[in-house]
Formats: sequence, C-alpha cells, structure tokens
Amino acid sequence: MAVMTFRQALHDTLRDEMHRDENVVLMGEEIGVFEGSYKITAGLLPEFGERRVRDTPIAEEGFTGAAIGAAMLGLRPVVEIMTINFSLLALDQIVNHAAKIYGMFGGQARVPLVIRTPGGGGQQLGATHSQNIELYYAFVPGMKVVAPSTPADAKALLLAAIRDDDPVLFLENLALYNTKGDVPDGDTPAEIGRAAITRRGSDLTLIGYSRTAFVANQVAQELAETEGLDIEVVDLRSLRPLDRATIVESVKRTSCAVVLEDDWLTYGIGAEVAATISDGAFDYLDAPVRRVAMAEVPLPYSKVLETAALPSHEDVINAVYQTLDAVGRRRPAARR
Amino acid sequence: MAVMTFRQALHDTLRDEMHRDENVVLMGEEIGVFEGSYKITAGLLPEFGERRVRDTPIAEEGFTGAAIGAAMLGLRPVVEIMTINFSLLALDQIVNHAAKIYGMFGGQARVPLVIRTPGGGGQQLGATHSQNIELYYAFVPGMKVVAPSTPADAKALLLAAIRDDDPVLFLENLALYNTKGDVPDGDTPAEIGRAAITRRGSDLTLIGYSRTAFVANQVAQELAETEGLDIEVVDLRSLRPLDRATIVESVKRTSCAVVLEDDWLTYGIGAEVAATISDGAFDYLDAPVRRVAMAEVPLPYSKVLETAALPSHEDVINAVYQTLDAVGRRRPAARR
Amino acid sequence: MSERTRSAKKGSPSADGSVPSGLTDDEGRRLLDFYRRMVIIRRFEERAARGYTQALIGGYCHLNLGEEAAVVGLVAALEDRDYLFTNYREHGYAIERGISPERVMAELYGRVDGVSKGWGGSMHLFDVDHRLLGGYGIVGGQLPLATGAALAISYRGSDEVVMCTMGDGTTNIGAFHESLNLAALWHLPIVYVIINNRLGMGTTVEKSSAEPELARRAASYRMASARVDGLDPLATYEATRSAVAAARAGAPFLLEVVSERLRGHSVVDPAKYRTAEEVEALTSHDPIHTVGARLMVEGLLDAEGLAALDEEAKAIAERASAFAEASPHPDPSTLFDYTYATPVANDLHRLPGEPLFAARPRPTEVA
Amino acid sequence: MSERTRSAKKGSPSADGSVPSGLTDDEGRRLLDFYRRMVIIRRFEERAARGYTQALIGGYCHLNLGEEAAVVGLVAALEDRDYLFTNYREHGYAIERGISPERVMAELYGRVDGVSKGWGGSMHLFDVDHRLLGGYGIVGGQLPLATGAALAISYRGSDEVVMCTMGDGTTNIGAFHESLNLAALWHLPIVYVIINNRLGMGTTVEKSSAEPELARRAASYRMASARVDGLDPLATYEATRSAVAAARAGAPFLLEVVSERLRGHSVVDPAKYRTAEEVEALTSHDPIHTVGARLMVEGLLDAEGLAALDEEAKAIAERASAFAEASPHPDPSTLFDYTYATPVANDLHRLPGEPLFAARPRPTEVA
Ligand SMILES: Cc1ncc(C[n+]2csc(CCOP(=O)(O)OP(=O)(O)O)c2C)c(N)n1
Ligand SMILES: Cc1ncc(C[n+]2csc(CCOP(=O)(O)OP(=O)(O)O)c2C)c(N)n1
Ligand SMILES: [Mg+2]
Ligand SMILES: [Mg+2]
Repeated sequence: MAVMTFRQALHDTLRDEMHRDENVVLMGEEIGVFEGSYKITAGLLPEFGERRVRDTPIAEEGFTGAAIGAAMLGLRPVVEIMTINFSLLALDQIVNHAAKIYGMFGGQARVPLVIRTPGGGGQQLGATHSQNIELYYAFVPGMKVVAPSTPADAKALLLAAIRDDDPVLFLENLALYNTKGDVPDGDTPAEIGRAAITRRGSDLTLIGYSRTAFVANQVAQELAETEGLDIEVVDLRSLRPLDRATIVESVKRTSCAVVLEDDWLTYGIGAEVAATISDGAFDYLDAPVRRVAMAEVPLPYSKVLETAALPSHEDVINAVYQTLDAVGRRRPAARR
Repeated sequence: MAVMTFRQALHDTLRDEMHRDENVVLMGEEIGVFEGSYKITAGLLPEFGERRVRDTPIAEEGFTGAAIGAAMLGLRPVVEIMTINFSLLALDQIVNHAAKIYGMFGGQARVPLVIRTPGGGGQQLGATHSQNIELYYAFVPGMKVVAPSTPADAKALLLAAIRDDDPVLFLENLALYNTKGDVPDGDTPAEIGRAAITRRGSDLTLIGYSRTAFVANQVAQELAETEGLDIEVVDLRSLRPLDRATIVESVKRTSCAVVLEDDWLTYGIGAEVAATISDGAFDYLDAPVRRVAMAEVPLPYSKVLETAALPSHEDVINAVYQTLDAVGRRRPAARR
Repeated sequence: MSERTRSAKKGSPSADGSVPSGLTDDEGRRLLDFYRRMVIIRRFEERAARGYTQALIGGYCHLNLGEEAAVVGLVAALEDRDYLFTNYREHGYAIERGISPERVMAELYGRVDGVSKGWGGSMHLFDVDHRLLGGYGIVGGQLPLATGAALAISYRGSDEVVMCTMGDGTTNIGAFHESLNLAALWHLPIVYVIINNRLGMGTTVEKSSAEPELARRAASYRMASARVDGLDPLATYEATRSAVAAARAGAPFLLEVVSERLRGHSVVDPAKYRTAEEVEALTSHDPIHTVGARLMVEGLLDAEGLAALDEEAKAIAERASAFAEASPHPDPSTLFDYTYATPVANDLHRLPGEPLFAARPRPTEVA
Repeated sequence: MSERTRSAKKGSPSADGSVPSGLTDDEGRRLLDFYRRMVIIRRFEERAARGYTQALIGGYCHLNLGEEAAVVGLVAALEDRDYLFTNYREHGYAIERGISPERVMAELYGRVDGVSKGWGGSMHLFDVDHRLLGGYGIVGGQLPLATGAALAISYRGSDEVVMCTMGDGTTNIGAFHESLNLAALWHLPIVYVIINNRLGMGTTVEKSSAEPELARRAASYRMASARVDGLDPLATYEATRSAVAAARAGAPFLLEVVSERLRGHSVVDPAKYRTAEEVEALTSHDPIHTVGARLMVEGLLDAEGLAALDEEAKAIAERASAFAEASPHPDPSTLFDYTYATPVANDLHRLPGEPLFAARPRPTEVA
C-alpha cells in the first residue's frame, strides 16, 4: 500500500504492465518525447524505446484504427487520446470497428485494446475542448467503459482493462490527475461491470463516476460531519456494463437518490441511471431522482460563464437537501 | 391536401424550397447522377443542375464540414448522409463545429444547415450499417434534432429545418420511406421543439418518434379495435429540444407509459424519456415506465438473429399489456 | 475508358482477339489456372445474384463481376501466411484465399456454416485460418485496421505482409491519407491496392478524385507505387509480386489496379446512369471473355476445355448454394454469444420485449 | 533546420547581418511597415504570456512568437473582402486583420468586449466585420469549413478568396486530404497555408509527415503549390500574392511557409524536448532580430527608430491589457443567449443546481 496521485497510479500501472507483457504497447500523440500532455507517460519512452512507446502523427482515426488492427493480431495496445473531445475523430474506428469486430465476424477476432482519454471541463478550454462524451461509448454494446475515481481504482481498472480481450474505453478526468489516495501493492485487477458502494448510509443514495464520484464522497463526508447526515455513495466505476443491481439495491434501502454527472443533463449518463432507479426501485422511491448536471450550452470560455454552467459543490449539497426535503426525512436547517 | 409517400413528401419539399430560395443547395454522396441511395433526390439534378445538386466524393467529414462553412456564409445547404452510420465520420464537424460555432463566437455566425440522414435496422445490413445513433446528436446543445413519423410531418419539419438558422439533424428511417399519408398543401413549417399527441386516450401513454411513433399509432389503433383500449400516443417529433411538458402532461392523465425506441436500451433515447416521466409525473405514475428497445448486441446479419434483436409489434403489445397489468387497469385477456 | 487507362494495358489482347506478345510455358500454365479461378468467381457471383433475387440473401450484395482477373492476380501473389483486408466487395477474394465457396455462400445466406457464422453477411466475410481479416462495409474502414495489422507484424519482426484492397472512391476519405502516412512513416509491410473500376456507386473517378491517376497519390507519403491493368491477371500478378516483395522488405506500396465493374454497384442497382454505349463497351472489356479468348489464341484452351471449365464452375456455384441452403439458421438463443470476448458482469441479456426488471406483483396483490 | 529548409530562404539576411540583395523603395517601405506590425505582434504576445502567468488568461494560450513575419506577409496579401480561417495560434492574425489589440486581449481575458464576447478565448477569435472567421481548436477542424466558405463564394460567383492557415502537424489529419481534394475538384477560390514551424507540440515534422516537404502534398490533388521562407515577410508576401491571385481565378493553392516556433507549444510548455543547441540557434532565426537587422543594414531604420517602434508596440500591448482588464466579465444571466440563433420551444434553461421540474409540495403537506 502506498499513497500516490491518480497520475502516478496510471503511470506505474502502465509501466508494470509493459514489463509484464511484451504485447502491451503505447500509442498516441505526444506520449513520448513530450511525455504526454498530462504527463501520464513521462519517462516511459527512455525506458522502453520508440518501438513500445509510439508517438503518432495527429491522426486520431488512423492511429486508433491502427491500434485496433494491431490488437486483432494479438498486441495489447493502450492508446492515449489526448482529450475525449478529439476522440470524435476516431469514433468510426471505435464504434463501427473496435466494438463490432468480435460480433460481426462471429467471434473469430478479438480486440484487446484500451483507449485512455480524459474528460473534464472547468479549465476554460472552451466549447470544443470541455465536453464529456463518455456517453458515446457507454451506449455501444461491444465496448466496455470504465471510469475510476480513485488512484486505487485507476490501478485496478487499468489492470483489468489491459488484460481484457475487448475494447475498453478508460475514462480519466483532468481534475482527478493530482488527487491522492492509497493504492494497494500487488496485482489485483478490478472486475469490470461492477459498481462499488464506497460509503454506506441510509438517508440518501448519491451516485457518481469519475470526478463526480470523488465529489460524491467529499460531499457525503462533509454532510456527515456538519449535519450528521448518513449518505450512501455509489461509485459506478463501469458505465458499460452498468451495474444496475447495486444501484437499485442501494436506493431500495435509502428510498431516494441524487445522480451527479459532468455531462449535459438531457440524454446524459444520469438519464439512464435515473430511469433505472425509477424502474427497478419503483415501489421504494419516495422522491424523484434528482440529477445534477451541466447547463445545456456549448461551454463558454469566460470563467464567470463557465462557472455558471458547471455543477458546483453547492449545487450537489442543495440537490441533496431538496431531495431529503421531498421525502420528508431529516431536513437540516435550510442552507441557501 | 394530397396522399403521398414519405419519400415523395421529402422530395417535393426539397424541390419547393429550392425554387423558393436560391441559397438552398443539396450536397451528398450519390444524390445527383445516382438519384440518391433511397431516391429522395431523384430528378433534382436535371432540374437544378450540378451547381445546386452537388454529388460529393466519399468524404463525409469533408463535405459535411464544407456545408457548415458554406452555411456560415449564408447558404442553406441540405446535406444527405447516406445512412446515419456514416455520420460517425462527420461527427467532429457536426458536434464540434456546426453545434458550437454560434455560441463559441458569441453569436456572430449562424449555421443554417440541415443534415438529412436515415436510421433503421431490420434490413439485414449488419452491425455497422444498422445503428440508430440519433442520440449522438440529440445529446448536444446547439444542435436541433427532428424525427418525423408521417409524410405530413416530413414536409412540415423539413420546411422548418431548412428555414431555421441553426444546424438541424433531420432523422429519416428506411422503413418509413414508402409509408403513405395526407400531406397538406401550402407552406406551413412545423414548430421545432414540440411533440404532438397524435391520438388521445386515457389508459396509457405510448411514446415514440420516427418509425416507432408510426408503430405506436398502429398499435394504439389496433388495440382500440381489438380490445377497446384507449391509448394515448405521443410522437416526440423533436428530440432536441425535447418537449417534456407534453410528455409529462400526458402521463399525468394516463398514469402509465411505454416508450418505444429503435436504439439500444441502455443510455438510449428512451432513458431520458423515462427519466423525465419518472421525475415530472412522479406523483401520478402507477407503474414503472416500460421501455421497448433493441437487444444490446452488435446487430447480426442473420435474419433470424436480427429479428430476435429488434423490437417487434408483439413486443410492443406485450409491453402495453404488462404495464396495464401493473397498474391494475382494464386488463384484456392475456394474449401470449 | 480514358486514354490514360488504356495505355496502362500492355500486352492484353484487344477485343478482336489479335495475337498478344506470347507467353512462356510457365505463364501459359499460370494463365490457364487464373482463368479457371476467374470463372469460378464469375459463376459464384452470378449464383449469388440469383440467391439475392430468391430472397435467400438479404442486406447489400456487391459482386466482383469484371474484377475477377484483378482478384485472382492479386491474391495469387500472396503467401498463405500473409494477411488480407478488403471491403464489402469481397466474395472473390474469400474464395481465392482458399475458403470453400460453400462457406462463403453460407455466409451470404446467413447460416451457421458461413465463414462468419451468419453474423456478417456478404459484406463481412472473415476467416482467421485463411488470414482473410474481413470484409468491411464502412468505406475506408479497413485501412487503419490493415495498417495496424502491419504494425503488429513489424513489431514482432516477423515477415508476413498485409494486403489491403479498396475502391477508387475510397481514396478520397480521410482514413486513406492517415493510413498511408502512418505506413510510410513506420516502414510497415503493407500493400495498399486500389481497385479502380472508375466508379464509386454512380460517381466517376474524375468527379471524385482531383488526381484521378490514383497511384500518384503515393507521392504524398514518399511511397512507391504502380498502376497496372487489372483486366490482365498475369500483369496484375507480376505487379503485385513486386509490390509484395517491397512491402516484405519494409517499404509499403500503393498499387492501382485498373478494372471494370460490369454491373451495378450492388445487385439491386440497375446502373441507369450508364449510357448504352458504355454498357456496350463493357462486354469487350469483360476479362472472362478477353482472357478466355487469349487462351484460345495461345492454343492453351479450346472451346471444349472452356466449356468444361465453365461447367465445373457452375457446379461449384450450385454446390455452394445447395450447401448454404441446407445449412441451419443460427439459433436465436445464441444472440448474446458474441458481444464480448471476455465475459463481463452485468452484460444485459434482455430481449427487446422483456422488461428491464422482473415484473412487480400487481397492485391488487400488494399486502 | 534542415538543408532543404534553408535552401528555401533566398535573400534573407544571415544572422551576422551581411548585406542582402537590396530592396526597391517600395519594398523598403513595405518591409518597414511589416516590421512595425511584427513588433506589435511580438509585444502583444509577450504581454499575453504575462497575462497568463497573472492568471488573467485561462485555458490554453498559443503564441505566434517566431511566426510574426509569416503572419504579416500572409495577411497583407489579402483584400479586406477576403476571408481568413485559422487555428488556435491566431492572435497575430486577428491583429493583422485590423481588429484592435484591445478587443483581442479582452477576448483572451474572457471579457464582454472581446472579439467573441468572452465566449471563445484565445483559441476562438472571430470577427465577422473583419472577415476573420475563427480561430479553431480542433486540429484540422477549420479546413472543411474554409473549403465550404470558398464553395459559397464560388456558388455566388463573387470574387473573394478564402485563406485557411494550419500547422505542419495538421497536414496528417484526414480533413486535410478531404478538404484539398474537394477544393481542387470544385475549383474553389482558396489558399491553404501551412505554417511549417517543424513542430506539432513536441513532434517534429519528419516524425509525423512521411513527405516532410509539405507543399508536395498538393500533387495528390493536381493543385499548385509553393514553399516559401516564412522568416522573410517580403518573400512571404510575394508568394502569398501569387497564391491569392491563382485562387481568385478559381485555382486553389497550397502554400507552405517555413517558420519557427521560438517558445513552447503553449505558454505552459517549457519545451524540454529541445536541445540547448536548438534553443541557441533559434535566436539567430528570430525574425524580429533578422528583419530589424536588415532594415538597419538597408539604412531604413536606425537604433533610435527601432527603439521607438518597440516603445510604440509595448504601449499598444499595455493599452490592450489595461482595456481588457477594465472590461466587464459577461453576466451569468447571458448564459443561455447563444445556444441557438433561432429561438426554439423547450430549450432547457436550467442551471446545474436546479431541478428539472419545480419541486413538489412536501409529502407532509399533501392533503
Ligand atoms: C463511409 C461510407 N460512406 C458511404 C458508404 C456507401 N457506399 C458504399 S460503397 C460506396 C462506393 C465505393 O466506391 P469505391 O471505393 O470505388 O468501391 P467500389 O464499390 O467501386 O468497389 C459508397 C459510397 C459507405 N459504405 N461508407
Ligand atoms: C484533433 C486534435 N488532436 C489533437 C489536438 C491537440 N493539439 C493541439 S495543437 C497540436 C499540435 C499541432 O501542430 P501543428 O499543426 O504543427 O500546429 P502548431 O501548433 O505548430 O502551430 C495538437 C496535437 C487537437 N487540438 N485536436
Ligand atoms: Mg470503384
Ligand atoms: Mg507546427
């Protein structure tokens, strides 16, 4: 066990897997000489050489597709797409090829590919560089999509993703890279497709993934300390498959839920979570599932406008209060 | 008023708009000499010439982007993307450019663009050619997405789309092209962002769009005749903006709902509709919102497997029965 | 056919059957073998077209009619250990790679004995044993994949070559540019082949490619290239051998094979956009006719032999369709078998009509 | 800098200030004017870098340092009515198009007086009046758009030209290929400009483009092209004039402008991947130094004049940042003003913390 940043956990896991398996190769723009836009791959080029750490031209479709083809022949490429926004250019290769090849050819070829890519807004990167479009992958059968929120999960899910024989979209987040946490030693991959209850509680179920799971735990902790609230937190961890059972069982116990997401509300990830709860916990739910999500605008550059458009810590707390209010449970003094 | 096919309504509307406004130009693969893969544009090349009916190379990103750029200078291009599957290749231009340009530049440039494209499965086109990915557009603020189900709406919504100053994804469906219906004469665009209650009823709200709205009306009609059921049908017509008020008001009256969609269930269009109902009609809903959607697999070529994977007429009827069952209302003799 | 294209056709017989330059014994034997294979493809494709009109084949169905010489010459230049990626117009390639016509036809019919077990159909033939790595329906989709396969080979230092075929229309899509650049940068063992039948559906190469001599596009990547007459199987074979040899030595190659598409884009396309003269002219370019004629002129085949080959090919096609029709449809219970290679928790095995959660008890029954 | 690149630089002064070939009066005046503009960009960019470290500018910030000569020469060859599309490294272009440095800086500061009203930031400058049609942050994203703008011009039969700039790294993306092909096919009035600073972030042009003489890529589209020394503003200007003239006559053009990036990719990049010698060499290629030296040698500027120009430029930059800092932030109430140009029913104006539906009455209050 060691305390390290999310970034370090990713870096060390990549490095360990490259030592373990000669088939693991890294590809992407600026991952070598430049050490990665967010420095996840720093030091790996000098250690492993150009053969295994491959800087690519700016050609998302081409190099992602090439990684898919290499995977079909048994390599286990880990592709970095600099931010998830640029993955739109590779979407045909991912959705129409990586996700289809196993099924469309009757199981004859596997695509053991990992695509690592960060989402995130709040850095004033403007409308085209601040999108959270994990939905585009989570929607597609044939893809697996994981979204760790802690350094420990970053390691465990990356191990699982690299050793999985299917294409895995591994969602990172700019705001998480410098967060710290305990990371177990050893070599224990997570199970893809499983959510985790990261905090037990009975008052309300707070659900998130990636950055929003981090926020959920923070808020639950804070409200426990300041208000004595007993909030359960579900970290989805896997967006496809989605672990409906864990979500629904939690809400059956708490009878209300707030879903946090960093994407747009309408048709966002939270829509499925809310629909799932409303269906599976229908007889247990005492208030509508509340979603906290981005305002529905192309994200503006201006700090003031950007801040207005993105969910804040306060927004989460208010959503929790209003939901508790709605179910008539332990309402702390209104805090607006 | 005239009875005509969906195809004819599209064709005639395109033609009329080209006569009305010199800025309306058509672009796409095989729309001219070949007359369009689904023959919507048949006859328009000889009538308007190559300047206004432009066959493009196979370059979805390039020609869609070029249409966006032309729209910025005031043309009103109507692009045909042969099937929605191929639009993945143009997604960066649509999502990161067409949908962002108005906002990102503070309202200085408009993108009066229409992208016409058919979805649809059930034609044994295999995994890459049978997807329904309107979700990818409906998710994006800045886009408008319309999805007519009748020839009349095909006309009215296409008129609206062409005259709108924003990028509009105009969803068609292979299975609708030959359907027939009344089409009003004259020149009355629909209002984008409005759903329609196409059939009044009090027993259950059945919701669809594009092909599934057609199916919803069929099923409602059939169950009225055979079982005396009184089903209300909501045709969404616009996926973005989504007309939540109409959906919720309907369910407040019927207290239960079934949502039909042709895409995958998890994260599909129906997820938002179900989440919206579960939230907005929380106190009125007597049973979980039922979704009828594709099985979560890459769509197989084999007719037998494809049929198993796609929602059938029977599936819709059973979902309606089971939902009525759940609310304890007018249960007709079980029909399995 | 343009001047330029014509000039690419050295040594092929003209329609009137005038004597060509002459063949060595080896070439003669090879040409005869090629012809035999070409006829098998031809009859297979015609049978497939019939299967389509019989509604035994669904979806899209694109035939190699007119491209048989190109197909045969190209594939013959590959070793068994080499890999082939192609597009949706690939029945002939599958057969040439050594996959039995039965299993190819069974795939067209969507049956369990099909090469892709009925999951792929006409556009998505795949056989890992014969190193045919698909059959892709998205124009240009196969290019990055094939490039990546070549990357894997180069990474491992083994000496297979990848061949990746595409149509002329495909050279205008972004993936073409990105892929060729990567291959050249990384010295990958790959031959990109353009089957230039001068049409992408109904659009001519001149209307879609600003440089219609497509082999020239290799210059953007300092890649070697050549243009060859794809109606001449021997010329195609020789050109391909050189290209494959270059690729095996780590120099990727762009080979343009000028060919013909005798019928519509797919079996349902009546090709009304072609003039009567164009259609007329096609017959004289039909490689089955021209190569057959050449063999006769060379004295390597007589009318009887030709008829016998044809009978054999027809019989193969008939057997293929009989086999296909007899093969069972996949069982609906196998629907969820191929979503994931590594089984995964919470994968949703829900049929379209099934509820997401088991039905609750009816309200009246609630305590 | 490679041999090849060097040889493109005819007539530019060497670092030691040796006498160049001599200038006409016109050229002299022009060079002086160009230099003045170059210095304004230089000081503006330095001021922007400071604004970034002061946390007055957020997001990404890419500077034209080293590219001033190219920017000035390129834009000077355009008429006011011509259109310019560029990428995220575009502050200098905006200023050259005639937009006031105040409004450019205000955009970087995200204020209401910014050219894009604070919605775009450094990467997304846009001014419809000055026909600067953006500033785009997706590599290659501007190419199809610019091509389409040229299509609209050609459609209307008017005689504007579109210039579309990009970096060397951008030539490897699919949109480059698709766009140039369309422009050539359709004879569009457009000049594609590659600012070849030989780096895309940290990747050299040789590592990213299999044909590193990028102008040669025009051959794939039978498009005319040229390569010019982008450290020489006069040479750039002349080459651009020819290119623009060709485009105006309906022949699209690919112009490669060989340049330098003096600092990191963006203000936060320390460019550790550059060797000390490389960094050393950069100084002698700095166009502000070389052009200044040339003007001195030509007797067109003395030390005093040079200092005066510099003072003027610094003052402009200071005024710009003072203006920007004084300009108000956008009001949060304007958040929903620019989602749609045509107002639409049911557009969701919900702030992140707001519920989708008005709160229901509390259960205890239900009758
Ligand atoms: C990305 C994409 N766009 C469009 C299509 C539709 N389409 C299928 S084949 C074809 C023409 C391809 O022409 P070419 O590359 O010359 O190959 P050919 O059919 O002549 O063999 C088109 C446009 C597609 N399948 N994929
Ligand atoms: C599609 C896409 N991929 C990657 C990036 C990240 N990125 C921004 S600038 C850049 C380098 C571009 O290099 P070049 O075209 O030479 O332009 P320069 O920055 O040198 O002016 C990269 C990779 C991006 N913005 N868009
Ligand atoms: Mg073709
Ligand atoms: Mg560069």
